[in-house]
Amino acid sequence: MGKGDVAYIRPKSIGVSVPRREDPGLLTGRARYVADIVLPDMLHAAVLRSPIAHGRITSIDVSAAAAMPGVVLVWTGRDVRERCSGLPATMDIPGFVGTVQPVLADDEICFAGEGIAVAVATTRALAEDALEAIVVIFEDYPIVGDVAAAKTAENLANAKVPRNLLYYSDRLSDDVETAFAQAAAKVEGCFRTPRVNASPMEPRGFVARYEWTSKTLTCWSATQMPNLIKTLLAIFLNFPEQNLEVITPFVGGGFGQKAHLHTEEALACLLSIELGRPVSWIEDRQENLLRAPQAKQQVNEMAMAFDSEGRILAMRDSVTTDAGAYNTIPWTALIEGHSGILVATDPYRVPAAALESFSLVTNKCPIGAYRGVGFTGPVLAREILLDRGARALGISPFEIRRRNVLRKEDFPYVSRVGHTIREGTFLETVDKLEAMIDYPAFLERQAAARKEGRYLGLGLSIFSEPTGIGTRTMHFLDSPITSHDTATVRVEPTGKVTVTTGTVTAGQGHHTTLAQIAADAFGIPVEDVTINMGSTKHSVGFGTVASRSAVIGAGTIGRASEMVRVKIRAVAARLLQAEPDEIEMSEGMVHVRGDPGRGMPFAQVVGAIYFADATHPEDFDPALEATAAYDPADIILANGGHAAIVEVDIETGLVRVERMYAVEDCGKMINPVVVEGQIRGGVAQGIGMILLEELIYDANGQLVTATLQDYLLPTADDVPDIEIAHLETPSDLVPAGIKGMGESAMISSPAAVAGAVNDALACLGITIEQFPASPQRIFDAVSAAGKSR
Amino acid sequence: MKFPAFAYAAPETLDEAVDLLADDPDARPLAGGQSLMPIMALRLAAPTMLVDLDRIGTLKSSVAGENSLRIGAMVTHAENARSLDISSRLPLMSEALRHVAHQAVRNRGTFGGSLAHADAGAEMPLVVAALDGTMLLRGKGSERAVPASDFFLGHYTTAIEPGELLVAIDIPTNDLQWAFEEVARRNGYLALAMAAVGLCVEDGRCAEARVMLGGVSDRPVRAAAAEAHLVGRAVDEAVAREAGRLAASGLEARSDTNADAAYRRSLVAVLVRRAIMRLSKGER
Amino acid sequence: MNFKYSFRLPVPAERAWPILLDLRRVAPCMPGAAIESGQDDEYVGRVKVKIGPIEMTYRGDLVFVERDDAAHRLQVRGTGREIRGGGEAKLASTMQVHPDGDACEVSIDSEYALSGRAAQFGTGLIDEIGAKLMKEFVVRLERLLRDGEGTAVPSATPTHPTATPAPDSARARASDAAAPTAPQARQDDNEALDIVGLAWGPVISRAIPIINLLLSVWIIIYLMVFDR
Amino acid sequence: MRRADTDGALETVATVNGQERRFSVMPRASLADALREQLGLTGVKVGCEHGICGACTIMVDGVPARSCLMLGVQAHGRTIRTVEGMTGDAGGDGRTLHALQDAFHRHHALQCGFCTPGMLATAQGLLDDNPNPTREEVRETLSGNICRCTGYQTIVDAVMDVAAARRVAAAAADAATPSASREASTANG
Repeated sequence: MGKGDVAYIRPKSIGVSVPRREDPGLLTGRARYVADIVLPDMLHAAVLRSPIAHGRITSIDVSAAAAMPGVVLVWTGRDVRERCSGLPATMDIPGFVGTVQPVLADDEICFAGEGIAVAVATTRALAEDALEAIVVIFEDYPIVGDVAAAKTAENLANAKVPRNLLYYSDRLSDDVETAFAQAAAKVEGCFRTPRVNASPMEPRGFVARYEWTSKTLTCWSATQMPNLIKTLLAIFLNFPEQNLEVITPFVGGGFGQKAHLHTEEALACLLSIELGRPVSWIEDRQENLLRAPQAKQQVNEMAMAFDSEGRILAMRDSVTTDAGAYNTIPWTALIEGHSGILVATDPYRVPAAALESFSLVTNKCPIGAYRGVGFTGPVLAREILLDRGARALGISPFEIRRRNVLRKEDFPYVSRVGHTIREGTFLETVDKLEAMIDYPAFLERQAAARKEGRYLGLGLSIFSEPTGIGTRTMHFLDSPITSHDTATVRVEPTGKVTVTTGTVTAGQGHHTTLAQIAADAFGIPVEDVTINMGSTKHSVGFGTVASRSAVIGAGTIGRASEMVRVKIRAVAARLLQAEPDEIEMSEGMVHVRGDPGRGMPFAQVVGAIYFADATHPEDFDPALEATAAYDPADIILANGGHAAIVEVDIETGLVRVERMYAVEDCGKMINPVVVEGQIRGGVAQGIGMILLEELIYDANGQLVTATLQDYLLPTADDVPDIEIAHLETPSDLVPAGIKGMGESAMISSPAAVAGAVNDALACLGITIEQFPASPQRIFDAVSAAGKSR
Repeated sequence: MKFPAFAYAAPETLDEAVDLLADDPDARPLAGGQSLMPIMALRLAAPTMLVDLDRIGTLKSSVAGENSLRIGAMVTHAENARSLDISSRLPLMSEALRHVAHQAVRNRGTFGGSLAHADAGAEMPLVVAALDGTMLLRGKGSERAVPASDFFLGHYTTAIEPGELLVAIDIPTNDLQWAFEEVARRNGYLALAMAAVGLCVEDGRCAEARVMLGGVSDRPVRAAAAEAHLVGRAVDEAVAREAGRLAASGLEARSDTNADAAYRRSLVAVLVRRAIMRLSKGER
Repeated sequence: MNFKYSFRLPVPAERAWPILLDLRRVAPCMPGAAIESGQDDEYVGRVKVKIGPIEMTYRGDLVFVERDDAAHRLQVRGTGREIRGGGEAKLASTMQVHPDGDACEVSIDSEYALSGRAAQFGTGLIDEIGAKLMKEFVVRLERLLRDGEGTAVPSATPTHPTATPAPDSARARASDAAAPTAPQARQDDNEALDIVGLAWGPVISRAIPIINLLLSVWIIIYLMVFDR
Repeated sequence: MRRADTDGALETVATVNGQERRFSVMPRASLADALREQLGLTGVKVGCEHGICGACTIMVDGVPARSCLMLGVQAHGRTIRTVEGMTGDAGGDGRTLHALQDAFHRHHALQCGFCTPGMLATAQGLLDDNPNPTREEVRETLSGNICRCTGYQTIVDAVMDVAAARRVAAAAADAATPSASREASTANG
């Protein structure tokens, strides 16, 4: 059996909105997050963060700090360097420049916020006091503040990166010029997505406890990838992996930011090993804004050519990623713009495309994963250009999409970059959105509002989302990472089922949704299943990232369950005088197919296997426990679309999102309410990214939006009600036809909101291509258009 | 982001509080703490002692006089928002209070604390400036009254001298009709620009006008030219627009990453016009 | 942030230049600054910054880049480091006196930058304050130079903020405020600062401390460079 | 006068979740940290420590307050209710979800759960203040609490649901005995 095999699961509780079993603990404050972990003798670490964006430490004096009350240890980069030479991140493809993040910088400092010293004390407050007593003198280097400066390579942002270029790719270079020459309509733009912070409500955190007697290192981490960081810590700290455990308590949101190995995590381990006491590092909000992986900053210079019917003739996209000072682990800078261009043409028929990507270093915090990473920028550029094409050709934004989306007859369709699209409901999505919005009614409303000097706009976005990311997808994205996950399924003597999985949860509800999958695998009630997760001592896995846990959960649990079901069928066949392949399980019974009367309770068959030797066939292995791996055989593509209606007050520059619409096709839904929760949360983040959120660095490389007073996260006032419709196109690569969907709204809803702002202002001849569309930017655009009153 | 270390005292009387502040120049009064605490969490402020005013009853009482209200410095925004005296006699303040932060902050944040902190983007300084309020200051063996026009001196900077406490605010009632307009990045946040406009219209003409601006300078700013333009005129769209233009023209507006000076000036013109039009239409 | 300012003096450059170089009288223009140590062209100074509750103390290294008595040009560079926490305030400044018959024009061109928590606070609020007060500082410097001996008595009448603070009104305020009294740099300049401040009346007394943040380094340069 | 030096702890007595609690706390400790560390009430979530995110919102003397912007020593003589006390509110048995908690559960109004304790306190403050809110009023009040997971809609649904249930209960109680309405509405939360 191969890791891509698909076990049969008949949906029963799959598809039902089962209320989440993890809620009571969360609702009563009884659930424990990493900051709630208290261990005997535990110490607290605080990291001194560089105030300068680029330079070098000429002298650092920690003597005063080390002498302060409650302070146990103060380390600089030099102390750490002896123990760990840093966290290397590279990608095994030609031309890629890897980088090494120092755990604490002891030579070149490449961004403001980079750690340069750490104080460990009996309380966090005392540790912070100690940081203030550390005297550092810096030598400044010239600052590379943005990709424009980086491209000139007059100065280097990171001495280890020649020409500031981590990677360049002209992955696809069709001849598009001919198409553009013949085009009936050409549209182009330079679209800038903001540098943002995923901002989980719980900042990062890590507790390390080294026990010298057993040489074991036990870690508690607010992470999405416990197994990955366990292995990487073992390698980078040269620590025996079998003695290293990473425990994941409840996690207060991740969204990709917690899907990395962070320098502070390695640091906490080193400190605990050094001191022989538990060390807790709990990030505060300002650290999170300064140092947690940032995201999304791309420049997409995109152009599209259409024939007179509005059909796409060609697309050109040159994407530049502002990667910050280093590659993050494990994703590297490729995760942003470069992976973005690889799906830039989906889900449309694009006969010719020229796609290139630049990944450049600057003196800013490194970028990493954040929900929809890479895809958001190109999708935004593409969808705004489609709207412009529609305006240029005088057809509706729905119609131009209808004329270009892939249709049933196109499947399987191989995109110009070689992505095989097996199925999808792209056309149905366009129709559905148009019906939900009642487009004619909107046009009337829009016209009426204009007469009153009010500016309404409609924006659309159609997307496809590679989900259940595994080896195939990562290779397709030019990131040759091989991965697999496992689950262990055990049927207990009383017929209850225990599942242990390598995935973890940061609010996605796996305790409930994975139980629904396992329940259906054995045809038993969901209450009879318990999911164990959160320790690397159990299963292995790549982590909860990239819309993969539903797919991976179903794949692994399905395959492990099948190994156990074989034994149940064998015994049941004897007891029911039937052939094993006639036996099936449903409604808590094990019975002959098509004859529920000829069967016995699931618990009875299981009990017989445990306790009644006479029921066993020859050479029967009664172990009702199996561990299986799963790695999807190919990219599992979900699809859908978003629409936004906004009103722009051109006098104040304020934008109000009136309503949002989402159509989602993630195959068979496990738990519809959970699916809708993922959509709504992602849409809120999309609104934030397009209207509010922006990490602003000044000319001096200083982050000037270092508090939540200045970094504006969307609130209940900024996010409207969201109307959701579902389509279900099952995948044949995943048990029960399940697909992933966690990122869809952050891939596509920003494009819809951005398109709506542009639509509202189009009548004034205004285009907005830099985001967020802040009141200041809208004011500037309106003034420039001379329409200001 | 833990607070730096400080000593703490919670006096029961005003005299005790003033003595504590007089004894230690680096001690700071603690009112609602909704502005001071964040600055301390960022370690931009490290007072040697916090003098908690929360137990001093006299600072928490308000008195309605014949022609004015005296509001205790430690009365919370939430209490003022519920006050019938304020809603009936200082409608401008009631309207502005709806823009002050969020419920949990209004429950702790105090009127006096907001004035003493003097954030350029805060609503209450504009309100007392617009209504010609008077700050009553108490020092060790000294008492003085400072009119709003002399009280706000710049960012976080007021006429309160070291060792002095703001104990109460006198706000005279008036016969103007008031409207308050604000633009912030979002509800409950500090204003990018705000306007408080008071008009008295007699037989169709504006007999008296008051136009005060906030968030655009480092302190509340009076738009005298706009006021002059309104007086004597029948208020219509054109007059309102011109008043807005005059309020903005020549205004030395602040500039930060949220809003540059030109944008703030343009907001002033819009907000003043909108406030005037609301009043002319009799909208509340 | 860049700051340029120039003003005319009714005296020839030859008379203005030495006054400009006389730190005994220039020093009080920069309340809050104190020299800790130094010699030749390397000095260390300290400055206390106060903006309402916000308080930061910087320690400054100062380097004399160029002093051209013939051209009446002076270039200095300095760095002030936060005493608690790692923030920095950097400044590079060029001051020149241009002869113009029996009058002269003094021009000041400064580039300053902040790092650390001050820079990270309030979307550039500190820069805004810095620019505002840079203006008031040079107004005071201009006043000092104009009054030659600097004997002017501080105005007793506190001035009030005007409706819309315009440059001229700011200047007027500063002029009312007149020159500081303390001719000698005290042991603790921060103390001196308050005395000066009070003499200046509410407006300036509240404003003064803020000046320090960005101007301290600038003035300490005077104290350094010419104390030889 | 209550007074403590920089490094001197202050004996503090407060009614916390219905019980008198004595604890000794340094002046510099925020109320959030004091409740978490001195009393082990880790349901109080620390999200930003500068008063914006609202995760640390608790009930102080019956109204919502940011516990990161108060001091532990300021708890003295006050009545404090954290999320841990919610199931025991108004005669709750301590093992049954409060009406708001139950509504959050039924409406999927939480995902990671980190903002939830603060959301619940703010929602309770809102309903105590305004038993009959519009969706817009709920959104405006909740806008002082940031949630990064849910998109807020289901939180608004949950709060509206409880408000409606209380009106029904109150009406029923009115029908029974006119005076019982107050107990009825508090008994629901």
